[in-house]
Amino acid sequence: MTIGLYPGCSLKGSSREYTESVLAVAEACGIEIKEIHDWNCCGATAAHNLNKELSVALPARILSLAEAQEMTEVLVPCAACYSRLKVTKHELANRPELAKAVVEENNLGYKGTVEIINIIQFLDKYILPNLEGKIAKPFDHKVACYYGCLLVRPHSILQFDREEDPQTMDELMLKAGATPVDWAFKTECCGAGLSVSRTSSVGRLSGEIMKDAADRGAEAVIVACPMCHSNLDMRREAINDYLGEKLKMPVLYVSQVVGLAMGIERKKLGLQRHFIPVNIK
Amino acid sequence: MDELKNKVRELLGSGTVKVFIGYTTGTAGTKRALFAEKPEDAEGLVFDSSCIQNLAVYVTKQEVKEKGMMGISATLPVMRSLVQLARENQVSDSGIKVIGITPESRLIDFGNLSEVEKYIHQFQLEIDQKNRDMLEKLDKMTVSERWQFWLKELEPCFKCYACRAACPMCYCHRCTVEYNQPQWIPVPSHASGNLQWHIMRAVHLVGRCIDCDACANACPLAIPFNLLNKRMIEDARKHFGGYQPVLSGDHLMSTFKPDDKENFIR
Amino acid sequence: MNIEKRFIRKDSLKKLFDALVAKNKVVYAPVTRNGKTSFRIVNDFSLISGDYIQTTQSSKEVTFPRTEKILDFEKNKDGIGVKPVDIQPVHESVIWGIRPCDAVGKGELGAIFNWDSKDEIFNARVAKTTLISFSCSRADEYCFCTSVGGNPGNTEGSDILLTLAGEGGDYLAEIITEKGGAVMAAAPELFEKDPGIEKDKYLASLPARFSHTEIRNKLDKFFESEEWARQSLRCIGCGACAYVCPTCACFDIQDESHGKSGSRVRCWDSCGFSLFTLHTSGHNPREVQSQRWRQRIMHKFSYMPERLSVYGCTGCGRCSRGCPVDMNLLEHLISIQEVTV
Amino acid sequence: MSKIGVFVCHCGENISATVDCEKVAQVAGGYDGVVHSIDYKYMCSDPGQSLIKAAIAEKGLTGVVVASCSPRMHEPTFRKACAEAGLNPFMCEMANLREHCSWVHEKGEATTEKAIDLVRTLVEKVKKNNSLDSIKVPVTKTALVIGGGIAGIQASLDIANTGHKVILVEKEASIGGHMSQLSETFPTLDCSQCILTPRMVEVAQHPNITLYTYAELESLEGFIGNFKARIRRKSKSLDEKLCTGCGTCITKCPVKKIPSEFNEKLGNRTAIYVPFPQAVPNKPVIDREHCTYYIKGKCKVCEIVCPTKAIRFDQEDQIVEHEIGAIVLATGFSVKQPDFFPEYGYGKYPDVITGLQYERLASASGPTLGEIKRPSDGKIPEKIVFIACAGSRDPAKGIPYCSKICCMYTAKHAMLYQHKVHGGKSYVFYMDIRAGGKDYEEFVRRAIEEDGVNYIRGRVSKIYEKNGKLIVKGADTLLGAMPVEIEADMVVLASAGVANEGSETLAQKLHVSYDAYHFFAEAHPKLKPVETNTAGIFLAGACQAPKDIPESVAMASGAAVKVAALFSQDELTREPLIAAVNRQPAPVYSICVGCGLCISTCPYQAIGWEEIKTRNGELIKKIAKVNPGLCQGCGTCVAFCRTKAIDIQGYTHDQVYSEVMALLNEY
Amino acid sequence: MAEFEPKIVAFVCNWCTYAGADLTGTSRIKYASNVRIIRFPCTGRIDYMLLIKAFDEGADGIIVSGCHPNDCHYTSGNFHARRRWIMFRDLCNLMGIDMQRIKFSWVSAAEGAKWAEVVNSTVTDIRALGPYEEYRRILNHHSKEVTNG
Repeated sequence: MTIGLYPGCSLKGSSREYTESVLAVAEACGIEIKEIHDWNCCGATAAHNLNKELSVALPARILSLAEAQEMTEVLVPCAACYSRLKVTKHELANRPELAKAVVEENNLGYKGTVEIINIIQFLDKYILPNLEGKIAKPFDHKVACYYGCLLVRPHSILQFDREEDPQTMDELMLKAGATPVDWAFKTECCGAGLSVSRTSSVGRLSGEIMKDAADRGAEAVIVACPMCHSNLDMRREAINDYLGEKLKMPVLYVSQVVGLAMGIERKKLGLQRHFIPVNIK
Repeated sequence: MDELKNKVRELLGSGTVKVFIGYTTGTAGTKRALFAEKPEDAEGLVFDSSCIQNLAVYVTKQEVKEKGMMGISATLPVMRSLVQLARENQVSDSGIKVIGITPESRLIDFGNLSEVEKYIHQFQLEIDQKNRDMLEKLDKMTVSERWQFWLKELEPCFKCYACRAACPMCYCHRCTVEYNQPQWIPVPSHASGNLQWHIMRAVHLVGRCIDCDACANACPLAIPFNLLNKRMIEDARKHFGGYQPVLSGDHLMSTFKPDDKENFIR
Repeated sequence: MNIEKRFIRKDSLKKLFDALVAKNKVVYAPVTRNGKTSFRIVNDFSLISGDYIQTTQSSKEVTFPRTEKILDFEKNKDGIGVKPVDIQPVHESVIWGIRPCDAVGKGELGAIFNWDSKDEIFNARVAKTTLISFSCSRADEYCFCTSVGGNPGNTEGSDILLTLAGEGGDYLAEIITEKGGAVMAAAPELFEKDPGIEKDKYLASLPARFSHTEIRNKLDKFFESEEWARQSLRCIGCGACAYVCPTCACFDIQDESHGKSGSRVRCWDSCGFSLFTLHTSGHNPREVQSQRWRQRIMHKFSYMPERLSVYGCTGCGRCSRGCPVDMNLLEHLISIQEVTV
Repeated sequence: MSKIGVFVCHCGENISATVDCEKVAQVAGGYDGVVHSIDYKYMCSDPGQSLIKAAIAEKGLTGVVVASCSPRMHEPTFRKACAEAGLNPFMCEMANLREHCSWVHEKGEATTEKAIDLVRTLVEKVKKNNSLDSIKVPVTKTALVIGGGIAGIQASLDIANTGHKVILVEKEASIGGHMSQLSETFPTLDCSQCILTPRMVEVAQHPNITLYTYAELESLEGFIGNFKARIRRKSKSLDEKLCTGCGTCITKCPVKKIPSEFNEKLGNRTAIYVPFPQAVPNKPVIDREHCTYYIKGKCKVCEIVCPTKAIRFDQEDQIVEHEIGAIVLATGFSVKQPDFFPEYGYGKYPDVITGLQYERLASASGPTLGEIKRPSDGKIPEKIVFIACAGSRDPAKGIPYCSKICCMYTAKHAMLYQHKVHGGKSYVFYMDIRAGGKDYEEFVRRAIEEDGVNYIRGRVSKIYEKNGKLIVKGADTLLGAMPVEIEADMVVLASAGVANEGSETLAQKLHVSYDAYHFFAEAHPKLKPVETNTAGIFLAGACQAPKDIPESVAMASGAAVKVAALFSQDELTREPLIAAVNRQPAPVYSICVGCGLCISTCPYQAIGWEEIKTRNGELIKKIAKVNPGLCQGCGTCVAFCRTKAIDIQGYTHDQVYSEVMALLNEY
Repeated sequence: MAEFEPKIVAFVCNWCTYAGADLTGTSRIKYASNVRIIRFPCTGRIDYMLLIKAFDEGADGIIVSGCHPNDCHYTSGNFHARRRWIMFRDLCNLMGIDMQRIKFSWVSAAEGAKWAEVVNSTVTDIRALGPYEEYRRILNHHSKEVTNG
């Protein structure tokens, strides 16, 4: 059972631990993950604001590579990349003239045969079935599942979960032994791309998120997107400045939680890489 | 074979059935209909793959009906015809006893027609590959080529109406071709008359034809007009998900769906 | 005239055919299509089918077309103008390769079309048609010409009768009529001297199975017999038997008009059809199939001999071959002969 | 031999300007069977009609073709003229030389040729026409009104007051409908129940009205003037004659915690209950799903305490049948549950409620006796948010159409809040304010200007609960889509008005059509708003589309007049252009073979069976039979019948066939 | 030579298309004069054999038109008609009858302009196709039988 992997830039850099945790859980379940060879940037988030064709062409190349490398299913852990790839597949399927311009003129052998799955679908489909009854260390904590903006929007294209008040991650956490809290900021914006350019805004936006999570008694925020993670974790200073308090709540990737539940050692899950120490077991 | 004979002897002997419609050996080994009325008549009964006539055609025939309770050895096509005929109120449990003969020549003693219905619904109406290929070939032709094809094929038709007579579904007391006020279908056999007759026949069988080929087998001139019926069967599936004879409920062409799909109406 | 015997070599047959075509005769010959052999206009000898015991249809369509115009009409100021068909343009035609039984049929058909008024169109066609028959070296279980007074080498009705003389493929040619002579005249060199071929030993053997005279006598007392119903129970009432029959002559008259003008046509009909005898009142003297079947047999074996002193059957067996439900005429006639009334 | 008269009309210049009318008349004169052919300036004028009458009289015409305007215009005129001259009106046909020829083509040969073709076609048709008598059907002068809301009540009273019998069927235990749930009504703010209850009582007491509450239509057969309705009276487990409505059973009933439908689940009721204090009839029913006796087989407290021994546990549903002449459909509407907006948290946060629930809170007869208290803790909300279009005008999530009443009731809600909660703050998020109607706009302005309701033009993106407050996040599009966040104590969703559950089933029972949203369809959007396309069945109120009270009442009165008009006749005449199954003398009897496949083609279930029997009753054959009362003459069965055993007057096989022939051939 | 003027027969329902064509008239919208309308109560009444007959009598083209789905005066006649047309077209198409010569349309009583447009486009199309010679050729039935040659 081999599944293609499109890491994208973040998973190779700022959020290596995300990649590590994904590979770790996959390995533990004997699932082979094969990175797409010679992949390129997905264009997120700038491209589609600047050049429609380019924003489709970049993911189109990635997908045709996957096809050429005989992959039927590609896991895209980064929500931004996931969104771009899904949108591209949708556009190419529904806009022949665009498809022509992009696929033919760049002679990409794109056929549209690759299935694109996000991290939650991946864990749900390939990992959980292997855990029936063997959750080694239930992640027995109250968690706030934070989906962010790109994982579930727009529903018409992604056809995944429901836009407002999504549930899939919460269900996943339940299975991992955690207790998801009912909170209001599941899909609010974290500030995403402003991380560098306008840190203060990130402080405010992410701040509200962390605050609500904390108020609802969450012990950790669970994310499925490197952007969200970097903002909620790396920008904690800005956040705390905005909130005027010292929030220590850790931010974990959904894959890391599943890893922990499976009893995979923390280092393999890259937990030590976080800015806010993950001091819960 | 003996099983069939015994069954029929029993049916006739007990008087449950007054006439049993089966197959017997005819000229040069061909098979034809046998109407057994006395237990000893059952001796003549045979069954094998050469029994192709659709015997259901007889259950609407006055002289046969008059004999009283009918029994019939029914192959799959015959069973289908019987169910469709029942749907059209031409035959009912009070008039017929069905002894089914499965494609594997197994005998089924059906208690009533709804059992027959249940049985036939295990099978789809599937037209055979040979004809499917032929239809494909026709589809590849241009309209004019098809037109020429049919002019040529229908030219020999001298309107003996063996196709109609052999079809269990053509039981009307007065067929539309026999109208003369107005004269819907020209009586003489000529290009347009033949064309109109075969169009009409095909239309009347849409949703009713069960693809037994009785018509084609009956044609003394081997005209392949059954292609028309087969195309209708295929298209019924394409457009409306196909049909099966049923004892009650809607008939393909006497009903509709508000969302029937078409691409030709502006 | 008395019959003149000649000898035709295998390879001369084609020459003869071509000669006829060259004399711009319309030549009808057996052609096989979809496994059915029937008479079609042929110009190319190679198209002619040699391997058949009997054609599906008789050759009657040449002289009695399934649909033929008998007059044109047109509405005009002073009523309706009628224009009978012009029989002049009827072609000189030759029917090549018909069987002796068909040739006999010509006579039986003629009797019907001339029993009181003379049918001009039919007669014109007959007059211009030459029959080149081939006697039968084979017969099948449907054939019974011998039972109705014919035989596989019967010369009656033919203009020329060719008999295949053994494996060599050469033929004995019997020139029976002047028309036949005319054909010979078309290519005299092909008609060589007869080396004294014993025709009979090349003919199919077909012992008679019943006597048609006996049948005829029997039928006088047979009208009310149960046998009709028994025999016809499986008859589905189509017109196949009548339409392939060389002697069935029933026809319907139809006026086909488009607006002002139209034609009156005569087209085949069959006594097997349930509506054949339907009255306007709704009454039908032949209500059920058994009565129609009886009519068919009675007509051919009782009424015709009685009124026209010919039988309505040549024993060609086409009706039985063509029947969708295997109504075997021979078999039924035999059983009529056998049952006691 | 037919004697046809052809009358070519110039229609002033309208036809003759492009068609050579003289020529048309002259050519037509030459056709077989045409014994009289003239042209004239105005055929529809008196002199014109006299020409036709005279010709009929003098030449004994057997058929008339008037070549003039569209038959949809003047067919009745000319048929009447023929009838007056003693020719059967159905022996008159019209060739449409104006709308279909002269008005749409240029002057010239081709146009005149077309005119000639059209006339020839109709000449050939009329030769095949049959003399027909129009069909007379009796009228049963009893109306069935389905639905006991304000529309049904109004319709019933109006009809009853014209002296005709009315049968009013209401599925709940009391009439009154949604209106009885409302507090005050816009734009006058008079108390809903105060104006409604007198009407309810009037219904109950009216000698011409038979009221069936807790009842539903089981089935309907027949046709205009002659329906037969079967009504299921659901068992109330009560002998209504004995019951005095004292209410002891209700006070004693141990099952007290059943969410009250009438109070939109904001209050509770008992298992034996009357929906609300002013119910009509004011007699209880037992809700068998919740009653302990029906669940556990014991209890019977009500039976024990009932002073008149009126409880009947073993009572069964009862089917009553009535002959009906006309029907008024007044089944009203439902409120769409807004739970498809997860972001609004309806169902999750008790203080997010629907408009109808708010009505109950605001109503003096409601669970809070008219005080605005929030459901969660009964606190009086200091800040309240109203969200308009919660589902309406929202193709993505809700329904595309505008529910029409929400703008007004939202304004009313806000106003009531301001009146009841002094110093309270109310906000209304809206898309547009649609206040069309007498005094409506003024009403909204009052809410804004005098009562200080804050109207914010924008949508709400999210509502979440925090520290006992409902955080309402939205945008103010009039301030450049500036984000707005309100910490509210209560949120009211103006949820959309939708068709009732199962309305399509009812429509099918009645053979009336319904629109894409399952509201019943009117026969014509403008000119026949209360008729359905099934003769004799009319619409009133919100079952046709969301409506406010005045509109519903007006429509109800409209429907009532239609019924009254129908009942003013003793019998109806219908065009006899209907189908019939061929019949013939013995031994054929009929060409129909009785395959019965035509039965399901008929849009009106007008085809049934007929058994042809011998004198001593043996069945000869079973054939199809068209019920002339039900048949509307569409001819769908005619084109479908294989044996052509069904034919339809006015468009017989013979007629249409001759038309095709004549159209394409010279005669 | 003069432009070919096709003979076109229109089979229309009384309630929608016939009324629509009336509206075309009252709106004085001009269109080609090749089309002749035959009025039916409903498209459900239109017998498929009549279409064949029209060709058999020398029509070059045919228009069949009625109420839009859900607008049928008889609630469902047009739905039945539509289903029949779907099958009938396939059959004719297989038979080699040129389906470009039969135009089906929904024209409501309000669509006067559409009717004109339907007629005009049909006329243009049929003109382009030319006279229906192929069918005409099989019509002089009897000439050949004189000699049966």
